[in-house]
Amino acid sequence: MAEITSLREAVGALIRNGDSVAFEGFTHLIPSAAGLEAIRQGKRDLGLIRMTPDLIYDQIIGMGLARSLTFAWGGNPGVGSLHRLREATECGWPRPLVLDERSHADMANAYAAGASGLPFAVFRGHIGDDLPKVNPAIKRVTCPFTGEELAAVPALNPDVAVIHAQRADRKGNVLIWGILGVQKEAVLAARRSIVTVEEIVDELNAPPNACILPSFTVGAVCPVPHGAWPSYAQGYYKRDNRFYKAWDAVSREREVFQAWIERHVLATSDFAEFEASLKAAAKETAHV
Amino acid sequence: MAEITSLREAVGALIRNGDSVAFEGFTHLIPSAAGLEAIRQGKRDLGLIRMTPDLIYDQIIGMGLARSLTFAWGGNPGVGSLHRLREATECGWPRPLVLDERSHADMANAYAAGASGLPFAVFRGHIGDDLPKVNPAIKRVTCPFTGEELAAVPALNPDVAVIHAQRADRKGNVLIWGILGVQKEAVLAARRSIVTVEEIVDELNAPPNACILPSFTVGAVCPVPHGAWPSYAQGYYKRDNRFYKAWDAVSREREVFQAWIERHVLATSDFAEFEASLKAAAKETAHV
Amino acid sequence: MSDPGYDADEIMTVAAARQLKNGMVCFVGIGMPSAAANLARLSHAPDVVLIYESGTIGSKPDLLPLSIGDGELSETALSVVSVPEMFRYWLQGGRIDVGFLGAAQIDRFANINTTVIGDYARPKTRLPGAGGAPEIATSAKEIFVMLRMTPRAFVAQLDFVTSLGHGSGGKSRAKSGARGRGPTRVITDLGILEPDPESHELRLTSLHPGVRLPDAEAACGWKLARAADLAETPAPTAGELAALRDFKSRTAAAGAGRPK
Amino acid sequence: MSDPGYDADEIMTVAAARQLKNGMVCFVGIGMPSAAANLARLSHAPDVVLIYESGTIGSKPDLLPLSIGDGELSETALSVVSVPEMFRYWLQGGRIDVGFLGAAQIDRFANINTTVIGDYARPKTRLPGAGGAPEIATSAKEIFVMLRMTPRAFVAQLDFVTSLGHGSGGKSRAKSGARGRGPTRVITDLGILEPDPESHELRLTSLHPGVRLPDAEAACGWKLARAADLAETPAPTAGELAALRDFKSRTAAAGAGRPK
Repeated sequence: MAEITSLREAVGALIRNGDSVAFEGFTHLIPSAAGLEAIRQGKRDLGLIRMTPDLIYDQIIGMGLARSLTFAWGGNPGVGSLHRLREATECGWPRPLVLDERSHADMANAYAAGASGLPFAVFRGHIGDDLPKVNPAIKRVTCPFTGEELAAVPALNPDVAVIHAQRADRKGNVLIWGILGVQKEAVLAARRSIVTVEEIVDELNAPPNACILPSFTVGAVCPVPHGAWPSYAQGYYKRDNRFYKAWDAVSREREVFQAWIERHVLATSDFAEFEASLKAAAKETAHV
Repeated sequence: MAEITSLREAVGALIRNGDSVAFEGFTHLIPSAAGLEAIRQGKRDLGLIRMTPDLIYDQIIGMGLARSLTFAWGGNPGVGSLHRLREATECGWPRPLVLDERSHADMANAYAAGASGLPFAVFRGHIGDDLPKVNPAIKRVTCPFTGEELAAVPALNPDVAVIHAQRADRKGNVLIWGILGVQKEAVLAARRSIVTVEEIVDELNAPPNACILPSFTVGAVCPVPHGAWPSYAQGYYKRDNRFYKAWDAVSREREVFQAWIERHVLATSDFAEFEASLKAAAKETAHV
Repeated sequence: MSDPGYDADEIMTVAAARQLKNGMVCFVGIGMPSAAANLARLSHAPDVVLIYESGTIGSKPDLLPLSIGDGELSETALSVVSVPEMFRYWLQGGRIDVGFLGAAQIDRFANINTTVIGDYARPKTRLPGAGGAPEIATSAKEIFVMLRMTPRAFVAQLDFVTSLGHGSGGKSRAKSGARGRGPTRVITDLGILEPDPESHELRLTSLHPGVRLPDAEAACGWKLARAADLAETPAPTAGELAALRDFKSRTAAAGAGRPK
Repeated sequence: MSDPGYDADEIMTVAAARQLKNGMVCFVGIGMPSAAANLARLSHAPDVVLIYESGTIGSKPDLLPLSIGDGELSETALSVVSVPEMFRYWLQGGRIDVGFLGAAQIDRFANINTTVIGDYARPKTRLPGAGGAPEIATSAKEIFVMLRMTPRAFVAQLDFVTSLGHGSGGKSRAKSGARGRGPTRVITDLGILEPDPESHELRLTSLHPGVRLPDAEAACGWKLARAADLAETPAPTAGELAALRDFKSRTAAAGAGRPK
């Protein structure tokens, strides 16, 4: 059964230094607040996993808290590069980052295999591309009926999955709707899990066949309104495209980035204070 | 794009003698009207596929229209045997039936593989059971990472999938809710498909993340209200448990069964007439 | 023996229901297990999570379903998933505490047959088949089996192994690659059997009130072993019987029930 | 050359949009392909089915999405499925007529690089990576690629093959096990390239109005072949331009747009 706790407690109890952690989200419902809390608590040597690393991974990597990255597409969608990720891979700063690079099909299948209790995933992929040359985890299996060769990758079973969802009820049953990504699979594949939610409600009022994570599949449920910002939560708030664009300037230089993290993340005690700190900074700029 | 046609036209055009056909449904939404229409049109030498064959397969098999049955559980749930299926397997009457016998996990994975364009499915199954001894289609593959042996079965790709759903819109997009079974997978795995629906509506009004078969994945959509009877359609009508119990007596003797099919199926021209015929018979009985 | 105030099916159902602990995640097989699992939910285990292979998770039916896919299961569920997802993410995913199965035949190592009586190619009796049982039996953390005890059901040699129990006994299940502990309880109308921790042969561990040991021995097709500390099953309480009968009469009144 | 009344990105988008036929099922990659695919939907191909790898099927965005997972895509979709389902049932399932991709580098056989410039272990420039492209490229019935033509993009030798095009030419793709016909069009700001039916080397088949052949040759890192019947791309119509600009200005007004 899921425990309903504060995000601070959940990150403190469930993420350990050295863990493989999947903060999953596919443009929608990115667990930003949880990522920042992991930075705040200085969780380190993390083996990060995510199909589409974006700002929160740029932040964790830029702070030198990650040892490796399993991923398929790392960018600021529609804006450009993730500068901290680039500096880690191009210059090894602040520390070298081991890449375990995949494709979306590959990782989606690997998470599904992990959720399914299978040791590996089979899919028709990695045909003629160079990823198998740089990633020894990508192998091939032969169909015992047709003789066809298919791609095989190990199941993904993170130590911890961290996601954001719209709602949970008081028992800890979680409801997600809209773009679902691989969040359900990530939680079911992981050994431990944290779900931040927009709100806790008496009744989920889920439509038939909705995407639900029953309480018994979840570790901790933490109410963090707005916790997916600057990404969005369908039914609650829209994507803050302005911040995604602004991140480009914040993250481009090491010092600017570090000062930003110091001021807004490390000097604040939770996500509400972080948001207040950003607002205060925006006001200052406007006054100049 | 799906064509919206009568069930008679759809069965006539899309099911061919000798086809492998999956009339799928899992207690809920069993495509009864379509099964009866196939009998009415005398479609023969069918390779029937279904996880849980029930009354409609008892009827098709009892009429000698099936050459084989791929299945996992063949019974009248909560009532007892399917007598026509038993007579075909125990006595070869009215013709021998080749069995391709599986488990639910096996067939569910095989349909999913078929829908996924994979030649085979891998799952952790058939451990210590005798099914692989009587079914050579069940093989084993070795995980290239752990060395573990897992079950492998060929993908299921029926020539035709036939299902019943609650609703379609005028473009032929189909909405299903409640117990979903493997119907979506069966349609996506099949070369051709027929979907009978309770009603055609202007707007599906589907909730987010509902189970939808877009028009471009469906062959024919046929409005047949009540077309899943005696099974049920959530939101429309309940399961007619009385008829399931009554079927036991109808199907027990060859002659009673054949007379029933003659009178109610072969002598009627569509599902509405079939229902009227049953009602008339019930009235007679009541008057005796 | 005087009328105990309940019948053999009732104590079987009550004894089976008691095996489920509150909060357990239970994969409910077709038939009698569904009555027992729901009785547990309606009595001592309100937070048991009932999962049916039709895809319903957390069903709380008010009426006893006739099938594993009744509307009652879907409409009262926390979540309804597709059947492929059920078998992959939920059963194979290792999320099931107890798989609750029925059977036509069982042997001394709790292997189960629901496929055929007689030869597979020319069966004397064709049974419904495997359904979900083979993978339930090898994926859930433990298995409860529920069936009436008769010499035709408790046989020395199965005609067909539909679902693995403890194989040929000893370490054979552990070596098979199956997950979970396999059958830990066989609940019958006469008593309860559990496997010996070493040999994994079923032993009678509890007799229902009023049942004599020779009755059970006579109903078993092999020489039935018994535990040194053979117990008597506590009689159904008034509360248990009331909950069970209430459930069944609601079902009968609705015309939706499973015939006895 | 006089002002034609549109810019190079506009004719590229219009030329790309025209390649999509009404009713086609199109898997839309991130970036410029999304603008072109939506322009097709808003002009000549209202029934084109746009699928985004975030799981949205039949999206009809009123604004140009900044990412492939904007709320606009989900809220206007016929159906939204999980990402594993998208890649299994929809892409790998063989249901996609056209995969529409962008690229950082392309070679003469339309192989694509979006991974690194320079050495993989010590890249000069780390690019975002593969995303969905490798399996889109080998699963869709055909592939359209869209990128601006420069010598840094059109290179004789890719630094990394992220997604298979026609491999080393000739029958190499056919022998690879990849499904579909591979890249059939490369739409650029200068013109359109298509593979030779035999050698599968890209040939310039159409030049946009006002672009001279030497411009295209100079923008290509290999000796660019051209079709015998080299055509001129018809200029964007007033209707096409209006639809595109309307879409972009709606997007800008909403503050949601993709920066140019």
